Amino acid sequence: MADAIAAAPPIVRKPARSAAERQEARAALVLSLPAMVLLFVFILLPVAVVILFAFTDYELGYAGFRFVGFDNYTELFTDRTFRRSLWNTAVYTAIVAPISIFMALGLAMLIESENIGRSFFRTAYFLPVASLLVAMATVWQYLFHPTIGPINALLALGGLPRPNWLGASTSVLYSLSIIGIWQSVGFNLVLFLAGLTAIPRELYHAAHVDGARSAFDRFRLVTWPMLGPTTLFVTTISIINAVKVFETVKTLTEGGPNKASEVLLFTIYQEGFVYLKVGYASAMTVVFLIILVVLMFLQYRVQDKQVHYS
Amino acid sequence: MNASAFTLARAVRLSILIFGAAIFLAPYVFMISTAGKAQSDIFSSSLSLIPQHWSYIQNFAKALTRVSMTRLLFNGVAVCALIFGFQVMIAIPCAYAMAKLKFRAAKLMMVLVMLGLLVPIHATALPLYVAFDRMAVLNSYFALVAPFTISVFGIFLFLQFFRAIPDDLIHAARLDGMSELGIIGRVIVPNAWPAITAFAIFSVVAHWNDLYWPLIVVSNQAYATPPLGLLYFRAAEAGDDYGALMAATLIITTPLVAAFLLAQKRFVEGITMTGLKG
Amino acid sequence: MTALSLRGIEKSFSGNPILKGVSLDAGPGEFIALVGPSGCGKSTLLRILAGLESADAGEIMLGDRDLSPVPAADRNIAMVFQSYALYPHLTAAQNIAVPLVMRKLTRAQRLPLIGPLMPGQRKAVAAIKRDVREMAVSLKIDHLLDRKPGQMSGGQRQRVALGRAMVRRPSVFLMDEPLSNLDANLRVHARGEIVELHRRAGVPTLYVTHDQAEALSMADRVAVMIGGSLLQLASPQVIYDDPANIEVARFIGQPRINLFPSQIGADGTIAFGDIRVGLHRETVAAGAPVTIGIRPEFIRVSRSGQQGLPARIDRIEFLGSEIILYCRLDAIGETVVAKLSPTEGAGLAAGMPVRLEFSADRLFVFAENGRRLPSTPVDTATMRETAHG
Amino acid sequence: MTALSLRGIEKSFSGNPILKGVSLDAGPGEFIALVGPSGCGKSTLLRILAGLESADAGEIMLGDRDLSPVPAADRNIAMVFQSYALYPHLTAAQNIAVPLVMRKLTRAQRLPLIGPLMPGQRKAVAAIKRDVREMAVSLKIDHLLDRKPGQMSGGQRQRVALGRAMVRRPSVFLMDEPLSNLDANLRVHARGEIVELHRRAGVPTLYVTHDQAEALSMADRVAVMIGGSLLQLASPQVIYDDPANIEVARFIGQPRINLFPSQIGADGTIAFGDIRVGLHRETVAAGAPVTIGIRPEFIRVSRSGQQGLPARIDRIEFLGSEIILYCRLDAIGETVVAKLSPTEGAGLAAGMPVRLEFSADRLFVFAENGRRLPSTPVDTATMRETAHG
Amino acid sequence: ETTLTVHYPMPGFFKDVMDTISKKFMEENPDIKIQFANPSATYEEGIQLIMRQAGTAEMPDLTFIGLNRLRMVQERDLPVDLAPFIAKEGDMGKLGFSDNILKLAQVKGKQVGLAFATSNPIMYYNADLVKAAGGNPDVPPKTWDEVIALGAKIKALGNGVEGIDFRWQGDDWMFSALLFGAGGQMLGADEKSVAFAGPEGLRAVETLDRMVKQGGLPVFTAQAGEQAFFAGKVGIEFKTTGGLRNTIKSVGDKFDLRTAQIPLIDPVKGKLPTGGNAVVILARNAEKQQAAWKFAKFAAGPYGASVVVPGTGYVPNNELAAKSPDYLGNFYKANPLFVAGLSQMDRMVPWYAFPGTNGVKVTQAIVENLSRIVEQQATPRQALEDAASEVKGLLPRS
Ligand SMILES: Nc1ncnc2c1ncn2[C@@H]1O[C@H](COP(=O)(O)OP(=O)(O)OP(=O)(O)O)[C@@H](O)[C@H]1O
Ligand SMILES: Nc1ncnc2c1ncn2[C@@H]1O[C@H](COP(=O)(O)OP(=O)(O)OP(=O)(O)O)[C@@H](O)[C@H]1O
Ligand SMILES: O=P(O)(O)OC[C@H](O)CO
Ligand SMILES: [Mg+2]
Ligand SMILES: [Mg+2]
Repeated sequence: MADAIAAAPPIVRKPARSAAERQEARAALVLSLPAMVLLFVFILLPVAVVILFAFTDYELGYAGFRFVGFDNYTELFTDRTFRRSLWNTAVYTAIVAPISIFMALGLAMLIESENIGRSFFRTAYFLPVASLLVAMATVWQYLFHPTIGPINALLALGGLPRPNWLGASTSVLYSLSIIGIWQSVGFNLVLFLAGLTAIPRELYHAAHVDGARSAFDRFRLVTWPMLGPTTLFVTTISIINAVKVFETVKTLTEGGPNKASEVLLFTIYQEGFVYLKVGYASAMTVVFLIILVVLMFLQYRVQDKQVHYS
Repeated sequence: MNASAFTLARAVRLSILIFGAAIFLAPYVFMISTAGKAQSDIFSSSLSLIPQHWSYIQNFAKALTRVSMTRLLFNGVAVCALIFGFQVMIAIPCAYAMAKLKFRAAKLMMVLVMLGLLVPIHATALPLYVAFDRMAVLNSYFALVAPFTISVFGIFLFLQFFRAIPDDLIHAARLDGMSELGIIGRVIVPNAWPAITAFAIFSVVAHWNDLYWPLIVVSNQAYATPPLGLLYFRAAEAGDDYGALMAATLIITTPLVAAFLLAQKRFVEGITMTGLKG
Repeated sequence: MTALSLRGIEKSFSGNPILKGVSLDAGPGEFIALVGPSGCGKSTLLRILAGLESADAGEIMLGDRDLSPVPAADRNIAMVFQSYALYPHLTAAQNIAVPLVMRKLTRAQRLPLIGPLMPGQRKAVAAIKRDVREMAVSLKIDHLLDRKPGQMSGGQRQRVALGRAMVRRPSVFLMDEPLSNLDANLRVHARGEIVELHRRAGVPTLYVTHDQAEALSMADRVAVMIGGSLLQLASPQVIYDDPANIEVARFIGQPRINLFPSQIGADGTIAFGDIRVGLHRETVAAGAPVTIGIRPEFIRVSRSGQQGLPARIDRIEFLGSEIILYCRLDAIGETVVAKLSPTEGAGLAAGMPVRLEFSADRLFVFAENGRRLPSTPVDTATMRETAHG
Repeated sequence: MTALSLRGIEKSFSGNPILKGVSLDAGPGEFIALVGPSGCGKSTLLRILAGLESADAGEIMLGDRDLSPVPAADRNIAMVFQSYALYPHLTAAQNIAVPLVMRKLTRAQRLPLIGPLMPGQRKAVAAIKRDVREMAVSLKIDHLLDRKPGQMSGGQRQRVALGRAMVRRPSVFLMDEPLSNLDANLRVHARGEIVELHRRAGVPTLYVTHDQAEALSMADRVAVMIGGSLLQLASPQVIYDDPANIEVARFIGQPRINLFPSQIGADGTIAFGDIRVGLHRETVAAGAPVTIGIRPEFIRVSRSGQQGLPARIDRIEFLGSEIILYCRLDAIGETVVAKLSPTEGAGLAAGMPVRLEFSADRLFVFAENGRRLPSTPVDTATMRETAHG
Repeated sequence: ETTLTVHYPMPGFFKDVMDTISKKFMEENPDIKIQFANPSATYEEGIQLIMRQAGTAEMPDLTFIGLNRLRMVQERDLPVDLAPFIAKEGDMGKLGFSDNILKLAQVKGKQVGLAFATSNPIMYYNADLVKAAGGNPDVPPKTWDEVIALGAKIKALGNGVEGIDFRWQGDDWMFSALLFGAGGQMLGADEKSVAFAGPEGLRAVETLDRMVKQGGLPVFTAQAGEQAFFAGKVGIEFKTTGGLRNTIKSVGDKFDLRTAQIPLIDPVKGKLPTGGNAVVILARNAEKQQAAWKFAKFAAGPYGASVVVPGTGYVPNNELAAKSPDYLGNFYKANPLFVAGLSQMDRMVPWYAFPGTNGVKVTQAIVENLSRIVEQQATPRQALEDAASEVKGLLPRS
């Protein structure tokens, strides 16, 4: 018996793992430290302040404030504007995010499979991203003008009805969505173009040989799955950007008419900076963040499971 | 494989692209045409793209002389360069660690990054403004740059791209004696050029065009960025003179378009993972 | 059952000519092994054939159909890539199934959600599954079917790549070193499977390999490509025993053929040691330099005796079932490599003096430009007599 | 000059044990070939050694330094990856230079613009360039130095990967099938270069290969790994001529060893045809089933004569310098594979009746659990006499 | 030497004006230096900026605040009380500051600023369209009925021409023009009850409703309406006289632009809201306050007014400036378009500023309900009642 024990291989411990892994973890922490410190200072800390504000009646311009517990939150529940704003934001996002993603993907594929005018097309679709909205808002104002606007002029030529794009509460959200799509397609396009370069050519060759005759087959077989990480990124960012829509609303419609284009960030801005009720706006911000964090995290987790990395 | 042959599919493809481009460019046609119009020319009932009174010279002269364009462009370049430099220096190592190294905090960091993505600058502007005021750093490049040195967008973007780089490549680099920073500089970055270029484009465009934050922290014209300048210009000189406004917009947008034209070549010469078998 | 024929295929990369007019005919159901030094353009040729790369010149015919304008996906060619080119996001089973799915299911049946609702889809999918499994079993990867390429060893990936090509019934098979990462036993097994499949399918097959045993044992004909040209295309036996060219002789045969410089004697024969060969049907000037070649397995080594050339053993290499001897000829200082069976090699050691006997009827003679000069042994005894006489 | 030692390395992937306690010692400057069937864990073992993967259990020592806590970058191990893992953005020259640049230049000297201004940088860079070129020349890729991996053939890439590992002076060499994509001549050449380098460097080397000739000819010792365990670690001669195990015998040797079921006779010997072997130092019950093995090269084939077992030729495989015969034994119907030299094989054809003679002293006997049972031939004449007597 | 930091909104209107005034001021007061902070685009953004900067080193010494937002600033106790300065000055009337004018910038009796630019709503019209529609451009409509009838005729011209643009968007100012014009009030005297939902209010919203139904008032965004008018596609436009200069520039010679008084629903009791802004002193240090007062007085004084009026279209906030030929006496003769605003000065009453912290929200609620009328989604009565109950809920409770 004793012999058997003595003969047993002497090593069963596993120092290899912990030591090497500790080393790796340390390197990882060092590499991410600057980012995390800045993230803390410039994002988390201010957010903490916002959370704190949400429990006060702080108003801009007043020196002091009172803690009011959850009053701001209870008020929020009955706030018609906030609910309207949530709904509008959801509708806007539901239109802009998917269309801008698929349009960008389609355009990216078309541009890449075309060998003339690539630079031109890339630039043409990207231009809206590079443009200053303050100026472009004016342009859109004009394009969408119900009487002197070129869009309606064209529609009139075709004998079609001429909507009151930004003026009517029935159409304003869709008009803003059109501008939103116009703005974000180029953005997503650039990301997809970058993503496409990482796909090994060999896989397309294999797909050809395997009989993927149509471009669509090759897309299904190679491009789409290999673009997974990019698509996940684009989806996440598109949703976030759509939810954060603000500037077009601010410059073009001020949330109107009759709250028809009231969106979350605009409402928060309005409450905080126009009505100056920082405490209440903070509570809105907190709710806004909670909803989004939950949503995004679910989206990310679900989609990430289906994505193939390297 | 015969991409140059003119087929029906190609005709369809080209027409879609051209049609789409026409729509996307329509606002610019209007913009360029407006930049050449006198104020009384702009809003008229006739759909004329050709200015009636040719006012390009006046409008551009106005845009170039009434605000200090060189100063604005210099500030824009300086601010964007500083922001971009810091962002990549800080985001790339972090994204690399999250994508390719095993450590426990990675999950938590992912949550923080997602949270960071969601927080709009509008929400944090006030506390940051107050803090910057207390530190007496308003009206400085520091105030313009500091809050953007961390780009959660960048971290997330790089994270997604780095994850596609084969592990074997990193393993080979380790065996060749590279430190983790060496791997980032010599292996990750060269193989993620398209992503970095895309990020560069976004970062530069976003901060070149940012109006919200400069408006808050800058009240001294010496630190004004191009859009802020444009705003003063519009406010001060143009009012509702859209012609001059469009001229100014063209002036500050052109550098971006030029930069994009240069950068987008990076997408053509994309990296393909041909060094590996299997 | 159609034949494949390549005519004058040319290709250069950025000005470097890689293929310099390759022509080749493969009969219906013929198995051709394509061998050649690394970088000579074998993969390029296969890729051109598959339609993945376009040739600068030349013509590819399958039966009497010109393949040049046919896109790769429609050529119905199965190919094993040297780099495998597996779809990293698909499991082994899915990888193998791809060509079947692409060809056996209609476009509608392939759609993600609607597909399964299409008539006949279930049956077709079940049939594909069965085929994939059968294929996997025959390549011994059936336990890996649910793994993705990233979770497999090199050899396992290679077998998946092979399975993906073999599962189909194409009109041409192209295989680019499909067994390079397999161990010997598995390789023999896979060889058998490939030959079997090829026999059943009866389509022209081009098989690139660096393993000469593979090339010689599997192929109906072997094509030797060196420096962008096809130097010889013949049956294994002919390639080995009757090389057209010094380059072919040097390339085929392991260990490499022994080559010695020599020249044509005044009497038109060539002497090497105590043997002498004459040329037929050749008019080569006396004194012209030639090269003599003899393969290592045709050298007999004896420890004593008077026959053969004296030499000294430099080094002995043990290869299990055979032994390689490196000897230095006492007379001319050249190194000679001989291959012996373990039995023959028993008792030999480095440094030992030996005598090397060459079989005169196995001697090759090559002209200065590398062309093989057909030769026959000349009875030395007779020769000597005539000389004396 | 330090020895490498692995103790009880274990590793599983998602619950599947892949390495089941591998222990191995490589002396300073020892060259060990690691062979085993595809998927047995060879690459995994190398990766653990290199520090790229962590073992679940076990210990790695280099000299008396425990490598476990040392990160991969500091282990100073050179490795050729099975997948090459070349940097796709660097030229061949740059790829090969990387390990030198990393080790020979200071951090400052490596900086892009400032680097060249640093003292000594130019000289160091020139030295590196020289080393890289030398390496490239020896691997015959000097004409490719400015190409990126994407513009090279498979074999060329593999040589760059090999060059990158060989250009350094590491404390351990790990090579994972570094020559699998090279043609025979180049392979022999590269083999020579590796052996030469190894001799000069004098560091422990682990070399994974599927080419048995490579393993047997290059290695000081061969490690046979099957099913996650190291079955035998011994010199090539011993591995081949004295396998410890039926699995080792079956794995090593090409064509594969012939195995026949048998059993121990009442007299404790084992009979096979007209030969008979006895066991030493073994107590195996009479009647116990055993397996008899004989390698193909130890079977003599005669067309006539009375010696040996009658058989019929099934199939003949031509491999150039040798001929493989597949025969069926008339008596038991088993297939026997024999390996002949071309001379011996001349005149044989499928369908011919032949007689097969087995060398009794080359017979292996394996117990039911696979363990080799040392045996000696028993003179059948004597036996018969005693039996009769 | 003292340096004053001055902040002002809407530089499109005021940049030139401010530059001219400050230049002149510095010439007259070499010991004081004026330096401008970045101007804000709108009144609201200006207030935001001030609120944010309150108490920080960035806070300007002077700012210009919309008249209806003075109350909000005062509630945060930001403006310096000007009463002591006025007391020291003695007779403000001498400088052209009548009591009426001083009152415009008082909150609950406290003098928080000096009105700088004042405006009232006027009618702009396109004489060419009026003529085409069969009207007489020299006799502009005097009552809302006439306006509506004329609008209908203009609309009937077709070709995308609209009858009326009424700038109801943005704030409650133009609603006030209708309400006050009918003799109505926003809130009761106690500031706790809503008064605009009475009969005057009803007539006001009904007038708007009729403009939509009969007068050819389409749903326009603020800019769209203005742009359409510039383009000659709208017959009659109602908006502040402050936009006159800009309108003249944008119209150019496309058509014959005219202005006239805005009709009053009740010509007798009817009043009009005063738009515009007041200069407010924020400086905390006495020396600066002294200098700031000098500047405020100068800017709001006759010289200032004589610069503001021609440059913008605002009406003079200073009686001296309006009458004295040294300042604007001759200007109006030469520029008849500017006369409409001037001629309504006697009807100007303060733009009502709502009490409590929800002031801005209240105006927003009113605008939203107006939009329901313009979009014809609610009857005038219904919209008015909803507005009343919403506003009631937003008023301070105690
Ligand atoms: N990430 C992984 N997840 C699960 N199983 C894995 C993973 N990586 C490797 N394996 C399995 O581990 C076993 C050993 O793999 P390894 O690559 O070490 O084999 P190998 O001996 O090098 O084979 P080959 O000769 O084919 O290269 C294989 O069966 C493989 O399928
Ligand atoms: N994209 C390219 N650009 C330039 N040269 C190339 C390119 N692709 C291949 N080559 C060159 O063409 C030659 C032929 O390549 P190919 O891959 O056909 O060789 P191969 O015969 O398959 O070699 P191996 O046996 O090593 O796989 C090689 O010398 C290679 O360097
Ligand atoms: O522009 P003002 O100063 O005349 O104010 C008028 C209101 O803002 C119009 O809604
Ligand atoms: Mg190849
Ligand atoms: Mg392996």
